[in-house]
Amino acid sequence: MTLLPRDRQVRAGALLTVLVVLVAVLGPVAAPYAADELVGPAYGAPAPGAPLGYDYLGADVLSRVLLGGRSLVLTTVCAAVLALLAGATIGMLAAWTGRLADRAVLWCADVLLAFPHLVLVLLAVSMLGRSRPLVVATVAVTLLPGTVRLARSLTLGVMRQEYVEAARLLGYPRRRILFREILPNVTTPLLVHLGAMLTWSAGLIAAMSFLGYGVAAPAADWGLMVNENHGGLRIQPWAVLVPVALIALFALGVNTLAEGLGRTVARVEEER
Amino acid sequence: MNSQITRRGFLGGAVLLGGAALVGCAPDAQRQQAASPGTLQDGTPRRGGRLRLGVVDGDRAGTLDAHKPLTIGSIIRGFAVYSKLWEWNAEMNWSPALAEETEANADATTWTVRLRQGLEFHNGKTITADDVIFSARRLTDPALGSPWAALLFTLDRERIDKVDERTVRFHFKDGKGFVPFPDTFTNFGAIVPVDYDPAKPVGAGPYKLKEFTPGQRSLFTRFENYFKDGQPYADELEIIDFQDEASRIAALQAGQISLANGIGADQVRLLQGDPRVSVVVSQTSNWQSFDLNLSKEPFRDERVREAFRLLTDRKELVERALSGHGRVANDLYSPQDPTFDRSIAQRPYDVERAKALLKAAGQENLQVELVSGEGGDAAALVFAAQAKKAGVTVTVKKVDAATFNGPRRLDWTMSTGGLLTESFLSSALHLDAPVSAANKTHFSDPRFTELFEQAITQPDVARRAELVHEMQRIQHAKGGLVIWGFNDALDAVSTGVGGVVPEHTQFATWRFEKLWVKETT
Amino acid sequence: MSAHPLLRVEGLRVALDIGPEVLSGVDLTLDPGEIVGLVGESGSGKTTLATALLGHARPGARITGGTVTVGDVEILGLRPRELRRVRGGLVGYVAQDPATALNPALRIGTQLAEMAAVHLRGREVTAEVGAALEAAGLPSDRAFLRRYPHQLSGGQQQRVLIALAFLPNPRLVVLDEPTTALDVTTQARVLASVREMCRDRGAAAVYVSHDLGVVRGLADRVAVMYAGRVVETAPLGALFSSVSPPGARHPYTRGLLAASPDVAVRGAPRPIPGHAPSVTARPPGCAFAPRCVAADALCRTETPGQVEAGPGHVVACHHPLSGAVVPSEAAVVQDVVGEPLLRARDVSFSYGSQRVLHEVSLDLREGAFHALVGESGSGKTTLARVLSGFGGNVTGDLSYAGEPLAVSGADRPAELRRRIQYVFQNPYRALNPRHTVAEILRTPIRHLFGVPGDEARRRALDALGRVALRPEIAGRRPGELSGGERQRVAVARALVCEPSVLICDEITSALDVSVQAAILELLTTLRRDGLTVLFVTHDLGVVRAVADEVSVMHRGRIVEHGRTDDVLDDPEAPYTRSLVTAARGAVRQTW
Amino acid sequence: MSRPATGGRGRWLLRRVAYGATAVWATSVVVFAATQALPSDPAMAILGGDATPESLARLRLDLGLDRPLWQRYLDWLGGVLTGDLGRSLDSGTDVATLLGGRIANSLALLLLALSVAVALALALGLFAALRRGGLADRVVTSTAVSLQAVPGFVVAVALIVLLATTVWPVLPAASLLEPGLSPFAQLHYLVLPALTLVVAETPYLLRQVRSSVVEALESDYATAARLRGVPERRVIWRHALPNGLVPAVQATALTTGVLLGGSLVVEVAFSYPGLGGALNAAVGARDIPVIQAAALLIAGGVVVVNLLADLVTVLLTPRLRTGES
Repeated sequence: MTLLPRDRQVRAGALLTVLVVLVAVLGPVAAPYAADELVGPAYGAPAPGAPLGYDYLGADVLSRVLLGGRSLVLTTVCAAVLALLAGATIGMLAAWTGRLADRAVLWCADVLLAFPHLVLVLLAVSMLGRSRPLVVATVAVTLLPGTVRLARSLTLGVMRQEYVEAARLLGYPRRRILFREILPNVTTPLLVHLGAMLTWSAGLIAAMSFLGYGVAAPAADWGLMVNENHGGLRIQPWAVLVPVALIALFALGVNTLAEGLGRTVARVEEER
Repeated sequence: MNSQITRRGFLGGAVLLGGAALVGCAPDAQRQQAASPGTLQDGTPRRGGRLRLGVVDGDRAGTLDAHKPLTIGSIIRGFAVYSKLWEWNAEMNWSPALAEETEANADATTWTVRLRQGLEFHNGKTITADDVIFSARRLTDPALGSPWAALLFTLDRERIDKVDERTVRFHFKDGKGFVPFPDTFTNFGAIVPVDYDPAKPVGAGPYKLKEFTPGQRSLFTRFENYFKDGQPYADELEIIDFQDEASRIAALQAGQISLANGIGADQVRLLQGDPRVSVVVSQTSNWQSFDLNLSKEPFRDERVREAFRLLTDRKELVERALSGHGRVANDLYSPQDPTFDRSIAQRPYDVERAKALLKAAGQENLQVELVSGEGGDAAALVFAAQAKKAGVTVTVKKVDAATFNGPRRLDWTMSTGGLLTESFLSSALHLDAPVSAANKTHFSDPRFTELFEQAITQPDVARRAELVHEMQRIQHAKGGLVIWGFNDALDAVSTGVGGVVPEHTQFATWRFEKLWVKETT
Repeated sequence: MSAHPLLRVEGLRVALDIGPEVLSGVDLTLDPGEIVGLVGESGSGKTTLATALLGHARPGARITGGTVTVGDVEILGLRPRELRRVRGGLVGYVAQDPATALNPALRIGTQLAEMAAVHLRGREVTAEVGAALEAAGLPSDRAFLRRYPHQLSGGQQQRVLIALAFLPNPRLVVLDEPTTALDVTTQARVLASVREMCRDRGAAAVYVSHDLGVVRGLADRVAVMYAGRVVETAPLGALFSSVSPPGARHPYTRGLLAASPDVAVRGAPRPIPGHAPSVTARPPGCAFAPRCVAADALCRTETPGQVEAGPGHVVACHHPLSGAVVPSEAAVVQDVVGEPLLRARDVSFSYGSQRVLHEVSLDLREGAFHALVGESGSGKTTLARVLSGFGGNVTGDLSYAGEPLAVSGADRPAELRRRIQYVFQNPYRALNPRHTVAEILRTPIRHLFGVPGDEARRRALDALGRVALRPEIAGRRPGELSGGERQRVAVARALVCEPSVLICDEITSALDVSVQAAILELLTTLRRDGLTVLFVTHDLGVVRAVADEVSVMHRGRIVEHGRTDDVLDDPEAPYTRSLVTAARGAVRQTW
Repeated sequence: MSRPATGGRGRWLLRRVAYGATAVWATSVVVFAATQALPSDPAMAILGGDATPESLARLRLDLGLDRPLWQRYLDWLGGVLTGDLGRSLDSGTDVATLLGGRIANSLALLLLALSVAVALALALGLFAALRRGGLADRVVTSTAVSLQAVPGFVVAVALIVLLATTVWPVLPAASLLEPGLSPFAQLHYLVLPALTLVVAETPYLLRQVRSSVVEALESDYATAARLRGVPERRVIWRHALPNGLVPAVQATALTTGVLLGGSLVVEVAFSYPGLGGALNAAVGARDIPVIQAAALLIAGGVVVVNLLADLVTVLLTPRLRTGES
């Protein structure tokens, strides 16, 4: 079953995602300077050898862009994957256990949902300081309630399916039912959800960076670049716009890809 | 003032110091003019209109309490509402304000101050000696809990004598002398009436408070009986809080505010091309430093300290962290003080010697964490890049203001620092004197202590200069402060406002009595 | 057939946007007042044809050719405004699923008023609406009009749709399987209403159905569809006649007839081999050729044209059958003498506070093929699930071979869990779509018998053989199988457990008749090998065809039980009688 | 969402409100715990590094930092319940006074942005849904997807440059609201922040509206209505829209939650005196009573909005409104 080349949207999304990820992964090899090397005038305009100019301290923007993707993409992906793993586990177990545990989990998710993402971020970062693991954890926590709810409802849906009843009737061990019968049937929609989460995760990290709650200097990071240079947006726009554009393209690509895949999968399932 | 105010000052001013273009190192006077072509010839002041000053006050909402202003915004509002016995002149030395005469005795153990005649508060009440005594006692009242009381720790608040209706005499604890009394009393020594209520603040400043919305804005009207004749000029003054520098600059360009104090150096370039705004550059002795903690390794070793000073490329720091709007410094503060020793040679930038010293100290491949408070991270990052060249790995850890000045503030091994311009003695009182309130470097030297004890009771400038010179040599050789530069105060002013003149302080836009609104606006 | 037919469809073609044709040139005519039954299995294109009669194709498909003329109106050439007048006004439409075809957000009265506003300008609306409702067998008071669709039963919803369709007195009404979702008794009453309304209002009707039995009770003429074409059109009498040849001429029609169980006649339904091709995979030539006994090379290359086979009887076949219809062989009737293997005594069951089983007792004798029949909500599935060990809120006693049997499967010894196997109604949901057939079969073998992998594989293949599936299927996933194949896999999964009792819950209700026949044949074979079968169904025809014994359920109680022929020929309980009458009535009315 | 059970509407509403109340209570615990866990001594954060030990000790006493945690929580909760939010540590003003104006400002901004966004999303979503698959639909949808990926502050800066400072300066760059006046009396200050929020939130809403309207338009009952000759206009307005809008209500509720917190970026970018900015500043200043009040207000607001959305959904859905029959 080759899904990829058929859907135009999937193709476009995949292309964008792959492009940005390539920049992020291969960028460090191509970067002319180190991340903390100050080689030009502060907020220096684009010049030969520095096509994107210099940042607020005089580091080469191109180098920092090339070096800073790995960290952002990794942070974004880690946060989304963490949210997926934790949320799916909690949601599935809640649905499986049912009764009190299920209601408690739902209630917790509702409470967590009551905090807008940035408010959670604000509280968490002020409590625990700026660090990459914390950014990952915070973003993951903000994405958690939605994932838990999705995983829970998907699991409930699958549990109502008769093959699960059949497995129970035959007396299969619980673990087998959960992992072999249910899990494979909730993975596809959860993976589509992962795409959406990657988008939110990237957007949230961009907003956190703007407010100064992102990754700490001097690491090269697209989000951090946004924070460092946003004061100079009108002086040396490249130092902000290029990382912002890359974050946005990454979000866009992943989102397009995920939605396209979701549609394709839905269509394939329907055709069955 | 102390390091917190300094930090706040930067929040208002240099927080967003980033880099601008490397503007070669032009002579000071030339730079000063180049930046502000329009503001120097303003014509005759006229009355009327509303001044609008935008401040970035960090995260603070601020208060109006005369003796407890905690943020730059509150201090600026204090400049509008309150007058003090003395004020800072353009050279950052004290000169009489409400005081008509100030007299210290020979060993500075008593200070006698006489008020001008016919002074009035906003509510029409005459200012008397009782008000001065009340104000001094209130500032130092432990029950008020003003952080600024610490600087006046030696003032004997039980012995403030009323000589007559207009004259007050101050004494100090244990009969000791205290030379920097006006220096330490001027900033926060607002004179308020004995029935002062901070909820309805009354002072003798150029403007009366009309409304105050914390964290948002405050509105003032002209005080007609201000002690300086004919001043202030504008009918109203509005001080507006911004949370974001870019937003403040945009508001200035859009004509929503007419003044922005202490703008980020990186914003200058943006404003230079704008005919509606000019930037007033004031060369100050506000300094910037890296503070090395002498109580911790590796800085217990003098060689390591010397190495750190040598590997600091001050010129580059000024260019990058201050966008060129400043001067290099020689690890010593208060160059404006008449007692400053100008004969101490500028410490060079010498990576090779730094390396050699580190090697001798057995500290090759040294790793240090540099904690930066808000506004200090640009300098810290530039320094980290410089240290790398000498084989030192500096990890910059940026923490928020509350953490930076929190309970661990004296524990940082290395941290960013700095202070606004103050006299030598009052700076030392903050930092490295034996009684200092925030000795981040844990500097302590018996000879230095001895000299300080003498200097603080020596009102005679020439004799005090000798003592200070020796103290400065000790600081220069053994101290923990790597003072790398003095930053300019940058104020952005709409062409519609007159009276903003460059000086050697950060007060150019705070002297509200002198500012006026031009007809065109 | 008159010279001035009401409806004339010629060369109608509908294709999917992605290419394949759903209808490949359909011809059909209808006289005024005539009711034509349009019969076909899933995927034959019958619903597509039904909506095309109103000039509509579902999203993703479009009408690509041909004409549809009603009276003197050529529907396919109309402009949108004219088309709107025709739809509803000239041609009425009753959709398949009443639960989704009524707007859930609008009151019944509103939807009727809307219809009246669109088509009955200036007429006495209230009276017309009242008349239509009453004709459809519904109340017409205000309280009823103020109801929302979800407040009505399925039968009432369908009647509302029928009232809506007949309200503007259209000359033609298209009914798309309007009774599929309904119970036998309700279905009979709705059909009677439809027939009456057509007669009273002089409307012709196209009645789409997959069920020959239903059409038989209603239509004047029958058109049989297969793979996007009408393969045979014949007057009702001609088609169903088994005594006077020629009867049905197309091999597919004959296959369909032979596969349909009949409540009146005991005979084993005969399956048609293979299964209907999907829209995207229709073979060239005659689409039925791959399943046809009479097919030759010509059939596989050339599409047959329409051949006149009698008065009003047209068949599209290269080799129309002409011999007498071979009657289906009488099924083996066994008088079961075995001891009760599985017994239920005074079993009650509740969902929350609602009791759905009331002290039911049932004996399932060893070796019996026992049918449990009832309408939806009668509790038949609940009883089957209780016996199978689904547990829940059960009181009463169960026993197996004389030994007490726990209510919950989890409390039963593994041996007993294995011996009683349950097959689910819906083959699409009963198999894990992520597992291959081999995995589906091997897992219970390994779990129950702990045999090594090779042995498990051997047994799985063996089970596939027993349900007449090719071994290649083992590597596929359920999504790649047809419905019939899936249900066979589900049965195979039960068989690998080596059960004594097989409990089948409506396992053929989701399948086409030709496939149903095959599954029934399979069950009959298994039963012959000694398996005891409890077969839950709502279809009395199926009961007659395969069961030795029958228990009739109604409202949570067993109202009658006994030998199949006894019960069906001479029902005692009033409810059984109404059930049998409804089932027979549908078949017999026109004769 | 739970469905009104046979027990009746009143009981469902009561249960739903009680559930919401427990959620708000839980948020109060979370907020309180979070503020207590903030590093650094609040007293020191307020007075600065040079404060004397005596003044620090005095402030700690004032703040009640010497008392057990649970007691402080109960005191605070009691205060909240009686409408006393405490005093700001930073400015000494009553928190309710401090935040009062900002709440109004935030609500005004929210209402304005939301009403424009919802109207726009409805119009464009419907437009795209009616032309589904066509060029117009693709343009609208892909524009929405792309806009969704642009961070809010970039939109803010772009709008400032476009409409306030450089290109076509017609609107104020900073929203310096007159404190005494109603925000609606100074609409020109609300335009740019609201526009930023609209640009940020419309795409999501629009796509929700589009997909649910498409679903309704392609539903069986819409098809059935068409086949009964009901004019397309009526199919759209009477049949498809009422059903298609129900999911949009939930989406709007979700957006409101995002706006409540997400306006933070906008408030900072435009110096708009709102709740989010106050929270941001209070966190920086460790002004605990303000943090607690602002965070609780925001979280409580989200809970209330969700409750309202559930209520509206029930009212719009006859099946839920009338209960099972």
